[in-house]
Amino acid sequence: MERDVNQALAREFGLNAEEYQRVLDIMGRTPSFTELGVFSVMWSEHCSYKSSRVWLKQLPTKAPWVIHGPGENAGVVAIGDGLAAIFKMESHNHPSFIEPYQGAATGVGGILRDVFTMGARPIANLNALRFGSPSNPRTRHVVDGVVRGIGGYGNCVGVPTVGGEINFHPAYNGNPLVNAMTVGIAAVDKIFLSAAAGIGNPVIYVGSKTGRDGIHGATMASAEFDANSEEKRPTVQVGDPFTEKLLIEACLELMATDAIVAIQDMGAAGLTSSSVEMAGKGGVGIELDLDHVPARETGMTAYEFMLSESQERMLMVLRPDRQDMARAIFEKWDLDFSVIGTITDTGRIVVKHQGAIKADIPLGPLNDQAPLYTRPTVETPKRELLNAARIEDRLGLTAALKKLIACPDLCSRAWVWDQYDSTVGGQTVKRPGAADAAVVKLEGLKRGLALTTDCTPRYCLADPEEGGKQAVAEAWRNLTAVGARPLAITDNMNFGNPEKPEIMGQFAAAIRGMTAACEALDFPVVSGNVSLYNETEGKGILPTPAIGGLGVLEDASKAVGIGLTPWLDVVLVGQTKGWLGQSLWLREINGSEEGAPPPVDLTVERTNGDFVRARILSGEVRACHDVSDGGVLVALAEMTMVNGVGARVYSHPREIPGHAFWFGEDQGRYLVAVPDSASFIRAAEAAGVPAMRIATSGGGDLTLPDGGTISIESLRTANAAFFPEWMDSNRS
Amino acid sequence: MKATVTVMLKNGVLDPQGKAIAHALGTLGFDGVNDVRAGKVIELDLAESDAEKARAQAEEMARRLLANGVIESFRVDVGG
Amino acid sequence: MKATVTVMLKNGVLDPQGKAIAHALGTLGFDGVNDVRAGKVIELDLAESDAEKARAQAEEMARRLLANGVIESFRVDVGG
Amino acid sequence: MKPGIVVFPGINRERDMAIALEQSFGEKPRMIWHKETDLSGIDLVVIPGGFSFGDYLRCGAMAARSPVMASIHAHAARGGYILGVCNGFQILTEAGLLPGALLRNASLRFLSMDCLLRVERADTVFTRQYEKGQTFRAVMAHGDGNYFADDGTLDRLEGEGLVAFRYADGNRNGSARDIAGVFSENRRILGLMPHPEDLVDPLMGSADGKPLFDALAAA
Ligand SMILES: Nc1ncnc2c1ncn2[C@@H]1O[C@H](COP(=O)(O)OP(=O)(O)O)[C@@H](O)[C@H]1O
Ligand SMILES: [Mg+2]
Repeated sequence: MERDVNQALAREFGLNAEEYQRVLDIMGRTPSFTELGVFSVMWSEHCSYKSSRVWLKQLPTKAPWVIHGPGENAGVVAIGDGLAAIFKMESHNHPSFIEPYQGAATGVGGILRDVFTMGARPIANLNALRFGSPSNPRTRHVVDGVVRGIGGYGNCVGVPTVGGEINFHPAYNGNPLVNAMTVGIAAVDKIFLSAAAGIGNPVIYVGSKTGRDGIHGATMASAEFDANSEEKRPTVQVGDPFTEKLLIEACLELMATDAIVAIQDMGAAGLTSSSVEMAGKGGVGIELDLDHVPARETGMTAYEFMLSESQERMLMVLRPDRQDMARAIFEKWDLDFSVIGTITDTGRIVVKHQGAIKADIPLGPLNDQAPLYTRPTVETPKRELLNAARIEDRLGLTAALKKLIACPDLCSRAWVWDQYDSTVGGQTVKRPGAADAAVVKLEGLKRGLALTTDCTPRYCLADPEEGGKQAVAEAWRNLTAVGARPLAITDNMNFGNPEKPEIMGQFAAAIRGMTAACEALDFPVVSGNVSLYNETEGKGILPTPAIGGLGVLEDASKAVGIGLTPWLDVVLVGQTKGWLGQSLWLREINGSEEGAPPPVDLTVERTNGDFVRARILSGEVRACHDVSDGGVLVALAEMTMVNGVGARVYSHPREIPGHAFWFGEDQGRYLVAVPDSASFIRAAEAAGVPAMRIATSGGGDLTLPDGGTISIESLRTANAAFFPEWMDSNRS
Repeated sequence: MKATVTVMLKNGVLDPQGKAIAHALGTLGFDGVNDVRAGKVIELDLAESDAEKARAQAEEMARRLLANGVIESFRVDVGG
Repeated sequence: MKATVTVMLKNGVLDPQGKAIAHALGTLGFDGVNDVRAGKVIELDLAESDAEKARAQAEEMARRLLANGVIESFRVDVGG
Repeated sequence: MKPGIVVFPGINRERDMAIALEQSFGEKPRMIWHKETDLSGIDLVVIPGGFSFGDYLRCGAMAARSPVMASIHAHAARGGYILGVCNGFQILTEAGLLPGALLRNASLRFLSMDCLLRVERADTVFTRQYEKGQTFRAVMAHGDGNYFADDGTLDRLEGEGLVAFRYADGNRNGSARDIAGVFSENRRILGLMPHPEDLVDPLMGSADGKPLFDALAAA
């Protein structure tokens, strides 16, 4: 129930003394309990980006094809044919640890709403996941729940889950990362924004009823739990994908009319953030009467209504003369529709409940005077450059390849994507596992989108700046490898406690690296999300700036996959020096996580990628795979396993040790399968791009230069084993 | 000894299934349905023949596996 | 009046969920679990205050919607 | 033959089905909202896949009791054609228009992957453009596709030639006798779990599902 408002309560709500003083100054009086709740969630890390904003501002966000960059519910880019792609990635890390299934499911639901609230029909979902060590007993439970939750929600709403990534590392034992991305399509002239307008216009609540779910979720996401916070733990939100599906269809039906003035999903901090942001952006005021908010439970207070994070709800401002028509649409879809307020000219948010005014706050200062911190940073010390020649290869190529291809970070993810409906919609051209990026065609058109998520957290830990750069470059490379023109990215910055200078240093460095890559590659950031305080018992996660990339193919039928077919030459594009620092070979075979990660030369990256893309679009390339984790030999093995077509591998250049050449993780490289390597290599030379033939496809074996032979069947078996054996082993 | 563990969502946790069932009953013309909650039931056939011991076993199973304490509560009945 | 409809798979219909639970209980070290059956429970809060009428209503709901007679059987309890 | 697609709340493969039907029939199918009851002019009722009513309670249970179902029963009684795919198959069994039921997959996991279906008979309006014994690719995407009927019913289905398709490359969901699809007694109603409508264009990996729709369009 309501308690006395004072500094102690403010602290409990996550506001420090200085922030509370600012509240007092703005209000000119002691705020009410509800008002303090509103300030505390709006000024939480999650909603205000108080630690990260100064850094995020550095990211490049503009390009001729960008329609809306950061600041809206999702980013919007023009993709041709009068259409726009609308996309964003968002984290649900903390809830997914508490309740993996529901945490992940509601994560998917939340990001879908950010996209369809702008008028887009969602056409694809992706997810970037990081889990603890497989040997940690809790990891299995978390993986099982998260995968089921993503499938349970995505499959039911009927949006295909077409891609993503998974890493394991003990640093995520107590803090897994669940980052979900949605991509939608809308006409460029039919994009809906959240800025409220029109004094006297009705404010409408639609969707599910409000319960006491997740109250203070936004502030909780910005702090750690202590021993006796169990009681205060927010009620876990349960996702209702069926209602979400109805909400998508009803909103899109209404969006086809001219009824909507502004619309915004109710995400973190629910009714508070949606109403404050809509009115704030529109420079108007808003008055809400909570008596009209559909409630699932009895006796809810104004504070609870304003802070509830119940799922599957939206807030809209409508043209008054279209209200009845809008109501009919929502009633047809059996969804609640209620007028809960009006737009005013006061510049204030006024909240009424049971005849009393429970909150009355000036929106200007609430938004503009939100805290903003330039927190102290400390640079991550540079790591030593490893000399590959000094690192002994005790295992040999054949055994190392077998071991690598079976390890948790490189094994097949089929067990996961087999639980995700990747074909609903009937437009999926490249499904999970088929290509470096997923390819989804646009209904009725030749055009297609390429989609990927990327980040290599072990590089980011060793050197956050190179790691940030590499994450963006790898996303760009993956889009290029299917033949797509990369357009823009969304990002999800997952880091530890920003109050620690070394963590804030990681954040700042990652932003620097990302900025450099975005600029060099013409690959701006159009949306994103920040998740801080990812710590347990004082130990932070690996810095994880997950990147979601989007590219376009004018003709989706030109997309290439990674699968080899017989009698092709496999050409390695890009320069190989044999970089073993932070490689998976070093970790899995040598048991060490040492050295500096491979640097990314952005000029070379661009030259190589532009060359490869042009060759794919000319029709000459039959298969293409970027070289990343595990190096060239792992990439080649992955190409053979898709269709069960083997390859004979040639010798490597003498000046580089074999293990470094075949397993090194130098950047900016691709394997390309072509019928005629001679003409391809001539063209590469002319373009200033290093290229060499490394293998010829055919047969059912992979024959290695050291004389070793592995059947593709046995490679597949080794590659497929980990997930089913780990997850389903004790089911008969 | 038979033990029956009934697992329901805790009060306050959204029950989308119950909500949909209530709606469907309404469509079928059943009036006077105030509320519907959907849950799970797990019938255990235990070797234990002492009722109180069987209950204790079933409760332990519910806590450790059958119910998800974050969102669900459970009840155990023994007999039969 | 509260009515509880318990829906179980008929004998002879394979119950993979029950089997999986039995197996998981074994893995957790619970011995003496002879058999496990998994089912559903639907708690109805009915406006009807007469127990027998409430039971009849709930049975009708079970027959028409809550259970599928091809694979499931049901039981109704009233009270509370 | 004039097709219509029934849309229940929560259905999500109605667009896929419309694309496949339009490709074969040369015109857009009529979309029928589940509260409509007038099916006049429709020769082929198609119930697509998805999660009608969220698959809450039991897959297809609530849809099978929707207002439109009375008209669909009447359509069946008149000897009309009905195709139910995935959730559509579940709905048809729940409605008693096809025998048996679809239980949770034996693995208790959702299964999303291609599978091969064997054509059990090629003398029906649905399967005329396949050969008996031929296998074709279809997409499986379901959590409850484990076909169940009692032994007497299964024997009768097999005896009367009412099994439409069987899984030919492994029984992943646990279906009785590998059954992936069944006909009604008059062979004018077909229900199957995998999706032929998602493979009607080589760009998506295969056009193996197209003959089914072409056959219906030619009828
Ligand atoms: N790391 C980031 N990079 C770029 N933009 C970001 C980042 N984090 C957040 N944003 C942008 O800030 C805005 C607010 O994000 P968020 O609070 O996640 O939205 P919502 O209220 O929909 O959850 C969005 O426009 C989002 O794209
Ligand atoms: Mg939003």
